[in-house]
Amino acid sequence: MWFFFFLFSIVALAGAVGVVALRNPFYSVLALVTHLIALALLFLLLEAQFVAVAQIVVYAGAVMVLYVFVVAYVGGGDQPELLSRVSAKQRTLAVVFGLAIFVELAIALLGTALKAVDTHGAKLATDYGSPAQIGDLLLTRFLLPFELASFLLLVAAVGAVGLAGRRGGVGPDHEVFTDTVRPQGTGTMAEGVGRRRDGHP
Amino acid sequence: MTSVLATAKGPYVDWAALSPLLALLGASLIVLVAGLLGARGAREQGVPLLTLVGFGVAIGCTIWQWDTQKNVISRGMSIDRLSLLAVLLVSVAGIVGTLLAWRSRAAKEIAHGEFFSLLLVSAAGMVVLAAAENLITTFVGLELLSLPLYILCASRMRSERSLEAGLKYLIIGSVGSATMLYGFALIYGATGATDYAGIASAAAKAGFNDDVMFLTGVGLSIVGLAFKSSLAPFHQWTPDVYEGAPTPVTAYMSVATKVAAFAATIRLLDVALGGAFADWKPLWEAIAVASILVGNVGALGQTSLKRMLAYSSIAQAGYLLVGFIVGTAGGVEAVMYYLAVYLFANLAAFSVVIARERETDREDDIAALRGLGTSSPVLAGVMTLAMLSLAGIPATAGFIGKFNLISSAVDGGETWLGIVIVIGSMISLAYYLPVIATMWAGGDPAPARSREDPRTGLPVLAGASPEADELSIEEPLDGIRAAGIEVTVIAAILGVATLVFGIVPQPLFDLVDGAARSLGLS
Amino acid sequence: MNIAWFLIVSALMFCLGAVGVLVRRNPLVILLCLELMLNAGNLALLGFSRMWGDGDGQIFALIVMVVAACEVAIGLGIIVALYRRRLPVDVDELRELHG
Amino acid sequence: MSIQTAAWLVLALPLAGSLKLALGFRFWRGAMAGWIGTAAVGLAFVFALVTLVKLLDLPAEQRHVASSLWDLANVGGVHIRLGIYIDPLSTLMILVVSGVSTLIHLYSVGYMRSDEGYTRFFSYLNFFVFSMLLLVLAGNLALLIVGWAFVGAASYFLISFWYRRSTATNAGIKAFVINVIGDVGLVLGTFFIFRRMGVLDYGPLFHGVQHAFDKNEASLVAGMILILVGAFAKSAQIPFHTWLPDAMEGPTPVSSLIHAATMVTAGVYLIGRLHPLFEWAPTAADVGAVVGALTLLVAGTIGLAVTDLKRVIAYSTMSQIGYMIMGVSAAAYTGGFFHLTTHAFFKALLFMSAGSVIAAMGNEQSLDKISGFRKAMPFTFRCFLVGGLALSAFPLMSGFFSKDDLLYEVGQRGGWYYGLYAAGYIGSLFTVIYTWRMIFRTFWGEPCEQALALEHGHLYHAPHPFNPANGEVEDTGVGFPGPDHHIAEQTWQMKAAMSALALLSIAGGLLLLPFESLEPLRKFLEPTFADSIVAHPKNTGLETVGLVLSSVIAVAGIAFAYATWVTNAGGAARWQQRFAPLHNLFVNKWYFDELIDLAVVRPLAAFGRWGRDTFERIVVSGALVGGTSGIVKSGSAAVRGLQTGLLRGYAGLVVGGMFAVVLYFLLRAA
Amino acid sequence: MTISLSIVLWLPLAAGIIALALPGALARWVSLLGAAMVLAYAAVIAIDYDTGAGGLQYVTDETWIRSLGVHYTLAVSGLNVFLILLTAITFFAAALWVALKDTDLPKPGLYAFLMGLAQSGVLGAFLAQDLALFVVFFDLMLVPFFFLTLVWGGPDRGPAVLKLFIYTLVGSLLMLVGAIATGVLAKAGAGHHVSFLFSDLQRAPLGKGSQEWIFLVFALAFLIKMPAFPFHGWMPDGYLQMPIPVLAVFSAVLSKVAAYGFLQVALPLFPRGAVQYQELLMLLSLASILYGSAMAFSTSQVRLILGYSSVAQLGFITLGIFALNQQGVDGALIQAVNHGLVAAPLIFIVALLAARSGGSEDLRDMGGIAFRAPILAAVFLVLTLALLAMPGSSNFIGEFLILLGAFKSKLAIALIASTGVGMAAVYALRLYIRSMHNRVGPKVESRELSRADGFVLVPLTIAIVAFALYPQAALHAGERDVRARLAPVAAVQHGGAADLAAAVRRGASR
Repeated sequence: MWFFFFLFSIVALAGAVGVVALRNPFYSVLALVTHLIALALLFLLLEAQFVAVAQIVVYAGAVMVLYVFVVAYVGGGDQPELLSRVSAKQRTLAVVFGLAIFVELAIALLGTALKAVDTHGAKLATDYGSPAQIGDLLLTRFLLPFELASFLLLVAAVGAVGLAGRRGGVGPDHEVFTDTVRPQGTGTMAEGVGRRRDGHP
Repeated sequence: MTSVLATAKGPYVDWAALSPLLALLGASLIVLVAGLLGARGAREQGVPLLTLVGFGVAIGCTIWQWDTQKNVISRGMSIDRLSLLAVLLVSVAGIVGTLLAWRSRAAKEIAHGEFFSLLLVSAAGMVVLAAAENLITTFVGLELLSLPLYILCASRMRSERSLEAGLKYLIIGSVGSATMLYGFALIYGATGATDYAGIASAAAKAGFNDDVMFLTGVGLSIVGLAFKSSLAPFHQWTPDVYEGAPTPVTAYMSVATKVAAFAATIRLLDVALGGAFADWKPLWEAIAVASILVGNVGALGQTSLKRMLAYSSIAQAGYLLVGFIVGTAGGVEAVMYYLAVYLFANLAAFSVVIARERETDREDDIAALRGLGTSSPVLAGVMTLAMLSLAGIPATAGFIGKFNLISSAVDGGETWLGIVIVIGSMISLAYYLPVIATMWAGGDPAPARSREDPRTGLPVLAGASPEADELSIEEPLDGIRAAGIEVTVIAAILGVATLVFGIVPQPLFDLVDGAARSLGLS
Repeated sequence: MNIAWFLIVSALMFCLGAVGVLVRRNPLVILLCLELMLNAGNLALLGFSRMWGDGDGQIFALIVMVVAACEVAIGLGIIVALYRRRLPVDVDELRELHG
Repeated sequence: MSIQTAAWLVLALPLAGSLKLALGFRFWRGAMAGWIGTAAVGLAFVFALVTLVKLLDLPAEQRHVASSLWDLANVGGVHIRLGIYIDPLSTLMILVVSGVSTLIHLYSVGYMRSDEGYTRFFSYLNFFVFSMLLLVLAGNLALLIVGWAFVGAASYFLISFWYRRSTATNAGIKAFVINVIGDVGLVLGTFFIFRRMGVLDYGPLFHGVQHAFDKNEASLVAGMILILVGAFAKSAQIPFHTWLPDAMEGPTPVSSLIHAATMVTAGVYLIGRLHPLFEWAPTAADVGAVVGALTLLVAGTIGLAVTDLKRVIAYSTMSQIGYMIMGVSAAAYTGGFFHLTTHAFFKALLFMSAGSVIAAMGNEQSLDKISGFRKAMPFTFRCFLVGGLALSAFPLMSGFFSKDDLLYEVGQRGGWYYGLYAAGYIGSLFTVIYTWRMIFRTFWGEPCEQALALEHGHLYHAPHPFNPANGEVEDTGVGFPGPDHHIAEQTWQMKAAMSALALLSIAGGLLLLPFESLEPLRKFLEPTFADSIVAHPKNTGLETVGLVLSSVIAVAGIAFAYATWVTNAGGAARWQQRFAPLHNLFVNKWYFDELIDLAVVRPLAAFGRWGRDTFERIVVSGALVGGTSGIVKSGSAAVRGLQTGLLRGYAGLVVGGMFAVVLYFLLRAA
Repeated sequence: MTISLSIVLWLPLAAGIIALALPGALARWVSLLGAAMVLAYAAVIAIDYDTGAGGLQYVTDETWIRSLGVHYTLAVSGLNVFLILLTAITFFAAALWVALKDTDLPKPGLYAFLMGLAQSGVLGAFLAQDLALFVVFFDLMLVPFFFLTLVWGGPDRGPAVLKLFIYTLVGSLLMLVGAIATGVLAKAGAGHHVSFLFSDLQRAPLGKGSQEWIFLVFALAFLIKMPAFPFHGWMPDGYLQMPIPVLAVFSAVLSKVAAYGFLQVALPLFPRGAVQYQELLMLLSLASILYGSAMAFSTSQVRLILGYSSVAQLGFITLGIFALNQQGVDGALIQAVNHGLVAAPLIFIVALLAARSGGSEDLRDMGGIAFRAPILAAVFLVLTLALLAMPGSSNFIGEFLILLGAFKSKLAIALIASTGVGMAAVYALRLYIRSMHNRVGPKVESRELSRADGFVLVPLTIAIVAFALYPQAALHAGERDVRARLAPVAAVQHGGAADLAAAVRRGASR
């Protein structure tokens, strides 16, 4: 038990660190995947089987695939020098912030008067974390969030399509890809007379 | 989905009470489908019409349900005067937004169906947020509000600014939501309940109102809420997003989001976390003061009207907080009252901005208003009224609103907050009045839109390049150079409303009366 | 296994995510960091859910997953759009709007 | 007709005349205007006589009549009536004022004939007479102040009558401002009295004062001294006298009417009018007496040195009024007002004669240029002679009796009043000398070219009109002395007026001869001063000494003057060298103008400049406005500086804010 | 006789709205007609007002905002009856000026509308018997002046008008808080509901602490509006940029609203504050008198001379008010009317002088204008003498009473203040002589009044003279109400323990 906890959590944290630290976004994605899997296992330790499964399937599976595609399409945005161009000052500042907040949260979590925090948790019902229980809750007490979540997905779909998909509303009279393939910084007479696109010569 | 529910041993669902929300959600679906219609005319005229109908129905249902006060779907939401007011205001904002977006370029680029259905969904999200009686519902509502707005902000995909705004909003917004989520988690952890009533009772029972974890949770949630209502120091996304987003979207969200966020704030803190009143009050006071100062000070000397209005909206949010901080029923009513007033003035201002964006090529620069007093007195008059109202000058609704806020502050023993409001208003004069001055002080009016690149004065190949299109933020593709009748009309209506409610304010008072009824405030 | 441990881990994750948002310039990676923060929330939720032994936390977590997914989708959409407009995929370069 | 009606008519007629001329200035042009004005004042004089008769009808103890039309203000215990107060004193004054005015109007009809502003002149002149009559008839302090200010205004109008002359306008401002200072003093003094007594009407005031205040009580003294300030300012007493010499910028009839005969004596009237109050505050009265004495000496010395014909007379006026102020302050009421009356006659006469001379000189007034007019202007010469004799108290002339009676009454008080008595006689020596210096230098000696021209029968005209005071060429049109001049020899109106006054100057003494039974004026004024609490023990010896002394002084003085300015030329120069410093002091008028300039004018101007150039800019605009807006602006800069557009920066602020909020709650919880 | 104050209050605005819809010339005449009707109505009120009875008459009492306890309550009292007449007169003169002289005024409809709004605002401020309503009108009346200056103002009006408006509104906004605090803290209404009615508020005086800070807030607002030293920063810019008729109204009437505010609001509602800060206010007014006068004779800009002179004059008025005794306040009240009557025509004179000295408003370019313009000279002279409070003018009565009042309460201050009278003589005469007299200026060509000028100026001058002959009219009207307003102060002064409310009732019943 202990062992598993530490194993999984260390992997998860390592993954998190990887996400933050690795320069190539592609690796960051992979780091996140490992992190997510480890996290799912931690969920299991918390008896949340359904959530854990959902985590792996939905997240580490579907979402990350989407990620990989986009990264592949957009390309390795973070060239090494980019990261380094985040000045050391900024980085240290950020880390200090992070630590400070961590300390605060730690105080909050450990300093609570709540005894239960230091226990293994309450006595559990037999079907705790089972799909049955989840489903029941979703269709009764949390029907509303559940239904609304579906709308969230709808929104996401519409948004993704609208933004990344076809160039909306322009209509057939306007060929879509002319300007995406056209090399940067051509097209206006402004540029013809030697202005860059930001308008400054 | 109704069939599903029918079979499941679902909870009792009070359809009537839910009707406003359902109207919005349903409309969003219908609009989305309608957007797929082939005929361009159907797309570009029918869809907005349907949207208007949707909002209209929502308003109708609200009026129908005006006096209900109940929790629906197992304490998921509370349909009461507060949430119904929110529905009303949001829907009005939605209608205005729709009219302003009718012929906007943004709607065309992302396709009308998508645009307007997202508008409706976000409205639904606001309603949920305002009505939520449960942390989970609250969170969902928040996202349901935010996600569509992220998209809408970016919906002018040809414009770098629009996309930048969208991305900034998305990232910072998600940080906010994540923070809020963590806060909710802690609250849930400390009380073991997700529904407001449960939280309140648990906290009271366990005497947790000064527990570290509980309070930290409260703190993080406050950060999230403050973020959504763009309060300092969590305001920084506001100016950029407001400036970058398509103006109709800016107009819509500048008011609607506030309505929802404030309703949610009031409900969460007064109902669920009311026990910790003494703890969170000073914090909110600090935030209020900071917002009033930052907002007013930041708006000084801005040349972009949208940016100026963004900062001013930060300040206005600060004013609104005062009414909520004092924690009296009167205060809450004052907040709702001021929201209504703010809605009129702000939307009026934005519609004038849009009109000028379409008529001149000065975009939303203040120079676009030069000589407006001569060239089109109606718009100038509306803008004047809007500015005066925002500044809180008598005979405009804004004055009554401030009056109301201040008197609630004094009544709650927080006179100093009233003075802060006034100091803020003093500063605000320094950026509201110049707008009026540019309109009326004569000078050669801003030139009408031409197809020339304002940066070079050279003609641009129409539509040949995104740069060229960027020059015409709000130009309808079909080359209409006019503000559009609907914009002028709605502007006029809003201006008149600002004036009328400044002279005959009692109706608004009757409207917001009892907004705090279900919050258990004195 | 005390719940507190899980909570500490979640806190660490949360902070890591925050730091990531602060130090990375690639919006893609920033989105990943946001995932981290949300997941931290999830872990905490499940921990508490376990602690109280009721399902609310799990439902919440599920919902959060959905939300996270949606955010990712939209974020990626915007990023793609940016890329198509040949704008640099780097948040430090997106400074058209300021002041 | 009742006495009140008569009195009101006296008041109303000049006002009517003034308005008629002012409103009808388009119709009443030329001589007509002059006659209207003269008629108005003449009628006023007639009604003044009626008033006198009516008053004499009344039994002695009832010879004080009050009458009022309506309330100007009656609020918060302040009750100001538009009311008049008729008693022997005021009657005497209205007689003198309206009488002399009539003659001077007559004189002006001729003298001003060719002035473009003829109508305006008479309108002003009538307005002045109205104001003066209002002053003397006023029934309460408030109305007195009104009249007081009106005469000031009128004198200002007339001093700067030739308003194209900067010298004239400056003199006007000076006169007006000093008069306003006087008014303020008067008002404040009134407050001191009103605060205690709560009334402004004379009757209650005079009767109540002894109950309201202790004798010589500080606040009463303060009030009376402030009132004295008013008197000094109006009567050109030190140190408020500097305006009077400059006032000579006005046309000569004005000088003779306002700045010799009537207005400047208002101070004397005031002190006499308020004598119950002054007697109840002896300290204040003594202050008045001493200042009067000083003035008569100082003015006398200056008169010895100045070379401007009119200014010599002006200083003599100052010093003569010094006598009167000293007199009335020392309770020498009859003497005071006797001298006031006679002085009005002969001083007006002197001015008229001087005016005639100046006209002959073409507006040139400097004694250094004038000489030898004896043959050229015989009539003027005679009149001047009469006036001079009267002024220098030559035996049996009116001035002789009046000045003598004045000093005698002062002497009667005994004690330190002998000091004043002596001063009076020293002063009269100066008087004689400067008077005859003036006469000899004007009429004796080699005839100047103007005189010669006149002897050949034609009046001198300057080739192009210029202002002799500063030599600048006249800005022609309205508001400058007309091109033509008129002299008594050629203008019957002037002649008539002057002869009348000459007779009065000679015979005026009959009003009060130094013999028990022959004192009609004293009898007449008795009722007014009956309540005087100052004793005047009889002292025949003193009286005779006085008569002899003044006769001697007169004769000796004339002799000295003759020796110095006629027989041996350059005698004057020798004296000047011998007493060079004194002479400088006198020539520079004891440096009063310079002192006032240094003490008052410059500081105020400096304050104004400082306010305009420094305070406005630094404090009002800088600190108050700029400061606040500066703070706001810097705040704005800060906020916008933070708004870098750098997304990670925003995130940083959010995280920071988060940190702060959580920290706050941790502290709350702890 | 039934008089509805709502009519006189809204008539100007109504006329303005009608004019807004009409073409140029017509608009001018309509607004003139409106002003004339208001004048007639005001005259009727002034005549019909029963000075014997005093107190509030022709009361209109409606509830305006139930939820806030704000009433729409108008009434004529001895305090405002003559100020209303003054307002009507000056606005009529301004309208006449525009109708007869500024025939080429651009946007006449808008102008008429704004003037109408301004007049309604001012009248409202005078008539309001409800604190909130007073504040509303007090702020509202500024707005039209902002636009009037903005559209028709001088060449560099932009920054000036912003400064003016922000400056003055800063005061008003602070006042807003004060007013609200007064109403809410007092809870003076029936059943302890919030009510802003003066009558209610007087019955429930606030505690000492609140009275003091609220008093200060109100005082600041009024002092800025007057303007008083050292809050006159906006005055020079404002005076230099405003168009003539607007400036005439502004300097004649608006400052009086502030003075009236002291009487109507500050003294009766915050007597403790008034007593507490009496010295402060008196010293400030003293400073205004001296500083304003000194400035007035050191500037050569005619408009600024008048501006600073009104600083000084308003200083006198404030001095009288804070003498806190009958004479002082009576004097202040009548002086407010006097100064209004004098200031307006003098502003018009500025325009005439400029027209005769080659468009310059600088004394250095003037001189000798009286030459061919005897009537102008006479009118100007009367005004000048009235301005320097020549005894015999009604201004003198005013200053007499003011100084008397100050004299009774603070002798030293009164003595120093009286020097202001002398300084007034200096700057007033300097103005008159440097422009009308002396040698003819370089670009001066002397012309007589035009008939139009006469129509505007002569009646005003006659009014001044008439008022000088019978000032008692206004004094008598004001007396009773002044006493009533002073009653609370008196109660505080003599044994602050005295029950204010009782004192108020005594004052009212007296």
